[in-house]
Amino acid sequence: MVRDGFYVYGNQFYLSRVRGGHNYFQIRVSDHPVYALDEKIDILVALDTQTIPEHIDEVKEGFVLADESIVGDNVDEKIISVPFTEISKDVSGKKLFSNTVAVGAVFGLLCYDLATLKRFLSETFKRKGDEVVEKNIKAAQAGYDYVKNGKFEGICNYNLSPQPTNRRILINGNDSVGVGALAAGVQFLSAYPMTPSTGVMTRVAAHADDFNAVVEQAEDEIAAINMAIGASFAGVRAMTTTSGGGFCLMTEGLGLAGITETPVVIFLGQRPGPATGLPTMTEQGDLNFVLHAAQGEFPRCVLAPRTAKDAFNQTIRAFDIADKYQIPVLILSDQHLADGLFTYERFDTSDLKINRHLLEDRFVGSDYQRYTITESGISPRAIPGQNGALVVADSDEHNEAGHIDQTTGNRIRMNEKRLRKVDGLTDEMQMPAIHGIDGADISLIGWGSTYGPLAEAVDILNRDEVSINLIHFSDIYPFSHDTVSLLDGLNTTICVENNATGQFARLLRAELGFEVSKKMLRYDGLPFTPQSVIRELKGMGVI
Amino acid sequence: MVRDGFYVYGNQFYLSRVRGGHNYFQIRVSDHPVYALDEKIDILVALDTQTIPEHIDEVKEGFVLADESIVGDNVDEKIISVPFTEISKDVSGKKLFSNTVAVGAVFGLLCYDLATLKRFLSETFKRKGDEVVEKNIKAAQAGYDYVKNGKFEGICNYNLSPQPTNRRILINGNDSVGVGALAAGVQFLSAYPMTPSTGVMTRVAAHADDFNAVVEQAEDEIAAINMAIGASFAGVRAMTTTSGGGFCLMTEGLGLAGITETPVVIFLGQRPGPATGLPTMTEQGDLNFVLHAAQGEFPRCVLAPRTAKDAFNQTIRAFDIADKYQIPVLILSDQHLADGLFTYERFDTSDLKINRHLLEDRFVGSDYQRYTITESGISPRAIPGQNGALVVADSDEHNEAGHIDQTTGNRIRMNEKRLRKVDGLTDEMQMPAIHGIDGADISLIGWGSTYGPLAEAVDILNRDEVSINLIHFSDIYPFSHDTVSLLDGLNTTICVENNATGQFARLLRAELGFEVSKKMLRYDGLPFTPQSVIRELKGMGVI
Amino acid sequence: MVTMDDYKDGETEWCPGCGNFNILEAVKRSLVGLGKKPHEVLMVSGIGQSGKLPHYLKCNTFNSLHGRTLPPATGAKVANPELTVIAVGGDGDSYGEGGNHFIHAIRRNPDITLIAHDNQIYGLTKGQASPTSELGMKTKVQTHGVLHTPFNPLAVAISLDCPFVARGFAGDVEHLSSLITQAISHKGFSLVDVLQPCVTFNKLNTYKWYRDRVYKMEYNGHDPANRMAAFEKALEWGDRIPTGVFYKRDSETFESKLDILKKGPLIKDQYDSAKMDSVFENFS
Amino acid sequence: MVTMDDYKDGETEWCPGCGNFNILEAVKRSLVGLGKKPHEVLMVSGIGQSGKLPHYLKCNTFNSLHGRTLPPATGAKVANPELTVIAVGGDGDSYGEGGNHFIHAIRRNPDITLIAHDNQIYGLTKGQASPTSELGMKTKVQTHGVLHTPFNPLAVAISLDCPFVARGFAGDVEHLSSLITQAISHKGFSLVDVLQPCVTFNKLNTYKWYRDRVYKMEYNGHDPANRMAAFEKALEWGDRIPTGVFYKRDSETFESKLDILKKGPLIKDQYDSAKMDSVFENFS
Ligand SMILES: Cc1ncc(C[n+]2csc(CCOP(=O)(O)OP(=O)(O)O)c2C)c(N)n1
Ligand SMILES: Cc1ncc(C[n+]2csc(CCOP(=O)(O)OP(=O)(O)O)c2C)c(N)n1
Ligand code: SF4
Ligand code: SF4
Ligand SMILES: [Mg+2]
Ligand SMILES: [Mg+2]
Repeated sequence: MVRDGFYVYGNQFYLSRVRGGHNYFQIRVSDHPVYALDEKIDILVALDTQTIPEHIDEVKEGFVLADESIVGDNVDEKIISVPFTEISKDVSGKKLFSNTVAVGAVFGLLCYDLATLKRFLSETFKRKGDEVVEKNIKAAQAGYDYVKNGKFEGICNYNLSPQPTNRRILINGNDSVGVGALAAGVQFLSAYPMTPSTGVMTRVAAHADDFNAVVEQAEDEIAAINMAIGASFAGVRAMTTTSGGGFCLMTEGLGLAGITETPVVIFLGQRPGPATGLPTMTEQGDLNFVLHAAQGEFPRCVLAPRTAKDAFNQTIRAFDIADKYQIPVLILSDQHLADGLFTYERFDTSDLKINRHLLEDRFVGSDYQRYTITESGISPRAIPGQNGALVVADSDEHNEAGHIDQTTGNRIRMNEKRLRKVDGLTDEMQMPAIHGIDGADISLIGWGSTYGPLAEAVDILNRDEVSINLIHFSDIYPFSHDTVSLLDGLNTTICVENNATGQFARLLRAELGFEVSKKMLRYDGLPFTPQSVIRELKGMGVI
Repeated sequence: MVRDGFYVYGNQFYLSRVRGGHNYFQIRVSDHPVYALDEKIDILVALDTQTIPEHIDEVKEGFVLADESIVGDNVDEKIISVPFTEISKDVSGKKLFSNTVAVGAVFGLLCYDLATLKRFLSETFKRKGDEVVEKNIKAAQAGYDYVKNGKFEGICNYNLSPQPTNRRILINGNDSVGVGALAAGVQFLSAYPMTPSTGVMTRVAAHADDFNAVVEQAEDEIAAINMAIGASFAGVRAMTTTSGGGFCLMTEGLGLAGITETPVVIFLGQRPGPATGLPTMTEQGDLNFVLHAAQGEFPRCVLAPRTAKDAFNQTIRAFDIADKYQIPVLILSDQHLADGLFTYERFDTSDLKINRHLLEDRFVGSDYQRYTITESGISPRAIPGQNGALVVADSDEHNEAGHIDQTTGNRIRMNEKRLRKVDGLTDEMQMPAIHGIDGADISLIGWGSTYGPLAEAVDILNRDEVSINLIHFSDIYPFSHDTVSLLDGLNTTICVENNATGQFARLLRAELGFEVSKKMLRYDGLPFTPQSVIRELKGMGVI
Repeated sequence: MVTMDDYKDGETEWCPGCGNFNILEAVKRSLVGLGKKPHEVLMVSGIGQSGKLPHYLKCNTFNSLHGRTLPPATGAKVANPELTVIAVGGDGDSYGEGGNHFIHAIRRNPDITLIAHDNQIYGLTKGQASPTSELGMKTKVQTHGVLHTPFNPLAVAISLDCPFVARGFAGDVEHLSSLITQAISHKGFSLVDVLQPCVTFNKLNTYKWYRDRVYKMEYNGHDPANRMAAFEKALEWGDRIPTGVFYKRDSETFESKLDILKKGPLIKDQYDSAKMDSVFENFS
Repeated sequence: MVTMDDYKDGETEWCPGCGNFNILEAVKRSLVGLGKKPHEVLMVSGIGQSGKLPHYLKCNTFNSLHGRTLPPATGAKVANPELTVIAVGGDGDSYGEGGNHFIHAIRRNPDITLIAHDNQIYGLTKGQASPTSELGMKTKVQTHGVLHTPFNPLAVAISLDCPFVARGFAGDVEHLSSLITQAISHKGFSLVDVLQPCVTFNKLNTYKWYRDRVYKMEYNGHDPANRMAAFEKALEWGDRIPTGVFYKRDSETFESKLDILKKGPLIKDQYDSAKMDSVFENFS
């Protein structure tokens, strides 16, 4: 449908198990860009017996498609019982194609041109041979016919007019980070698998050969970050990916990057904690942790992308900032964004250039000192052996040459040098996005992956003439200079977060002395939806 | 001298190397309790050539004792050149005893009764045989005589009158924590050595046999905390000790203790970071980190002892709080407190009782559920196998029985249950100590190991009629309920911290919305002294 | 008498056909066979498909972090040596994330049995290579196939003189259960590495693949007292894969070396503040 | 020509008589002997007395965290295989805190030499037991003496089929230097475990203690190509302690298995944003 010019947004809900359990995938199709799920379901395809009882109430004016065996005792006029399995067996002799039958049935219900689906099936199953393609197409057609032309004829009342395009992509948050990393010229990614971050590693791995990159699965997260630091020290752009539990093991390495001033990009896909928590669900519960992880004091940068496209852009920026300030940069995502599927025009990378912020050979000599004190705090960086130079880095406090130095005067100078980098970094930071009407009575404040549902909630409310807007942060740390004056100009503020304690509201207070009026917190492992936000606002009595 | 009724405070400065380098030890002797070093040196004993040039300016009205070879080119009337080595050779044939000669010389300079020293030497070297004892005593006597009766006769003008006591102890911060842990009934300590925390482990190890405790050196800090958690789960009081770098590796375990609600006490001796940093020096740079370490949200408690005695008491409390709320409790110390030697009356432990806050057998049955939802958030705790009960704990989100449960309703209930424990915990917290005059114009705000120097600075200034006092925190997180109203009643506030960014001042803002007027930060690896504080206050123009 | 019913518990979440079911069955049989009551047993597991096993049994359970089965198991065993402590983890758990604990637990030698569900893959995270994956096996991460020499848990354990080293196959519950029973009964650290087909992600090491190769050493004259022979056997992997007990020796356990435990379990100790006096002597 | 002077650097901070001086000397001689220029060499060290070694040489240095010598060394080697990468760490560094990396670096097999300063003690933290400390050795932490079976780095390395496994003695600089030279020259992961007297904290394993026991296997007919013989030799520890090359085999290094590196070092790659088009194809 993406190729037909529609905007699709999807997300999945799965359990921390490989098979079985009640897993589901929700998709929304629209002729304008959408970045959130709707709580109102138009078409529910039930593939297990739990689906109907659990979700039928969400189907307001739509239909439920289900195999006869799954319908069971459920009686509801919305239910369209289709013998998926039987049809599959009919056309192919196997049960295997019942999912394809179901998709065909959905197309039938949508009165949508089946040719699109057929094209898709041909491409997808090409690898598996003509027979498989053919059986899939047959199955889709049979499902389509059953709904469109059989006893449900006339039920389809959607009017979806395709506008074919080639430039449109359907991409999730994790893939966008991976693609962003490739666009930024990442050449070394070491990681240990961890839901919901693994997709970034596999995305980079899929293209590593074309991009002269190495993806290495480490024995643990300690090795993962330290390998990346070693690769970066030696001269390439390097990153690691993980979730909260793995990040715990990376914190010492984070400090190592801090004191050795080695650029490194760390992708952290949040999931509900503490500890193993809810591995496959979503939460924004690690903000405080990433801001303060590792002993001692050193500059870091935290970026929390809002959407897949933002994830792409922020990843490119993360590498640039890491190189420019020679610091660790954290990309803070979560399962909601990781698995969220977005539709866009193909990202424009035509005039992408990268600057490694490295010394040119002609400025590197045998007297090179890695930690020269400068006003900006940034010491010109050479790589080991470059032009005969020796590069000495140390996790102990060190002098300009990089050697251990425990004198107090040196300590003060080096500590201040490193911390001075925050000034430049702050100049670099972007202001929060403002969505909705100006000077609204109510401002939602959000960060990271909540952008989609919050922006849509604001749109819906603005259409209903509620005076509300959204102030949404993607640059989390440090804050841009002008943030306070923006915030001070707001009326009622409601900080909306996917956690139980309001970590971002606390950050605003800690960093800016800004106190939000109210907090809206969700911590059941699920993301906000526009409807849930509106409901909560009503519950709070603010609208 | 401690046995003679004096109060001694000492601290050491050493480099991260085993021999050589300019290491020194500073001692202060007084007839009233002292908890800080003085910048004014009365007697400087120089044992290496760097000592005189580096420290002679600190000797205001006192003397420098040094071997002839070390005096070198330094000319100053304060210098008393004593041939330590030669005297040693004279009396024993070896250079080995020159340090004892030096101590004898100090006693001579102090006109102090040599019998005390002789008694001490006899006891100390008893193990090594009579000959060693005798030679030491001879060396001390010779040093004493050289200064007291030789060409410097009459120079001694101190009047130190001993008041012998048996109940007085000389103890440093690390030993106090170790002794406190023993007093609290610790039975399992697993740790990996790390300066400046190792002393706690060795202190507990020294008495483990008497206290039925096991001290186990782990292969790494990950194992250290997880072993302690396992031991605690099985039913004993357990702790681990480390510094910032090791704590990095413990953060995932911290979250494990959080979600499994397993009590554990973590001792963290801070040193300057980031990473390896300055292993043998002091800083209060890990506050933010311990407050926010590990993914997700769960209650924890942070205590930062002020003095050795406070360290003893807070350690006992840490174990009680850990057991009562079934949470991890952090004792946040630093090198300054770890190595600081304090003089006290023997701590009173006569009516020490411990409460394990465990279920009695008669309440434990086969239907036992580890995570019963309660109003306080505290689930009655049994230990594995107790009275036939099964105890099931899980790092995943779990239900009341302890089994994996990923449903949203359960998540909300369990998350809220755990977080509810913060309420009770908050009731438990103690208010900051107030030292100095009431309603002062200026209030210093400090936390942890800075108490000694700050309190003395206030005393000195109060004597000079400066209107100043000290508000000093030992209970760091959560803050006691009434903290805000106390702080709001203050005039000019100056937050004094041993770090570069003012982490505690930020915490006051984040937690209480309280903004300090000014910050005084020291981050050269050395502790504050009363004099440095007064100097800074003058520099700031507030006094 | 303890029966299989004593160990029955809830619904399982593994894929149909997964080797884990057989391991679960083998563990139950062993515990029943040994007459252990559920409350006398503590299972410590990691995170992975294998880590869920204790939830499908009735017993004391500490479902720890990924890779961290052995440290809490050791702490618990020291605190209460009366518990029968069994650690279960995946190959990722035990040899990847937890590799350092594996080595050092063997050195420390607590009386714990480690059952490693060795499916040569990361199951729960959907199919990346594990430390024991075959050279060349392709996954979405290992796009050029596995490049690292597979970890050989048995050879490493023998090189560290681990007192009990065995390999079982999840396709042979009876044999596996007998190995687990021996491992639990043997004093000291015992390793049972279990070849466990993962029917969903490991399409290489299937039931058939294993069945075509495994054989039982006990019918082959292998002497488990012979360390060199055990080492040699441990290197055998290919057309023929030995199962059974590779190595066995008597040893003093960690707990038995801790003099303090001779007085009884730490958890039964009575606190006495009067002992503090002797401590303060050190500071005056 | 490279000379010893090229590798001279600042004041050292070790105790007089420490075995580390000899290791430093041996390393210098090897690098000079191999004609390596300081800027072609990258030394990655951990934290401990041993970790200071690179500071006393002139070369590229990454003085990492305690226990973390091998991961950054590996990352650097992959990024720039033209560097001669040497990791130096203590026994605590290499086998305790860093034990997991030790195992997996061997499996991964980058062309790195690990020199482990094995003084059987934690030096920098003032004398606790290390993984290789002798059973029974008392310290302030190990008040009842060491209870854990000493870690046997050579046996473990051989069990993992490490391509070059050697032991040297800091009391014999010439022999040690020859081992280090061979290790650096040998392709793949090379381990040189060095018996290093710590004159301050280890009063048991002194120069004399080692001297009375060490002998050179090369004069003893040991064949380093024979893995079983190597394993047997690795178990020998007591009145006689073998030094020399235990095991040696040809191997494909990690870098050589990474096809991408055939085009040259990653650091020399030219960035080209035009490649992005092919990526987006996957999403439309
Ligand atoms: C610190 C940490 N890193 C990564 C993960 C993610 N994770 C969960 S299970 C697993 C590996 C599973 O493989 P294995 O241990 O072999 O168990 P299996 O599922 O195959 O039984 C990983 C990487 C985690 N939970 N914690
Ligand atoms: C994560 C971490 N844990 C602990 C330490 C403290 N530490 C520094 S060196 C060292 C051990 C030193 O022993 P070894 O590695 O054998 O080196 P040696 O000094 O004997 O050469 C330890 C425990 C540390 N720096 N970092
Ligand atoms: S993914 Fe593999 S290991 Fe996990 S339950 Fe399924 S078959 Fe078993
Ligand atoms: S403590 Fe031991 S290892 Fe460290 S420098 Fe001194 S002798 Fe060498
Ligand atoms: Mg596995
Ligand atoms: Mg050592």
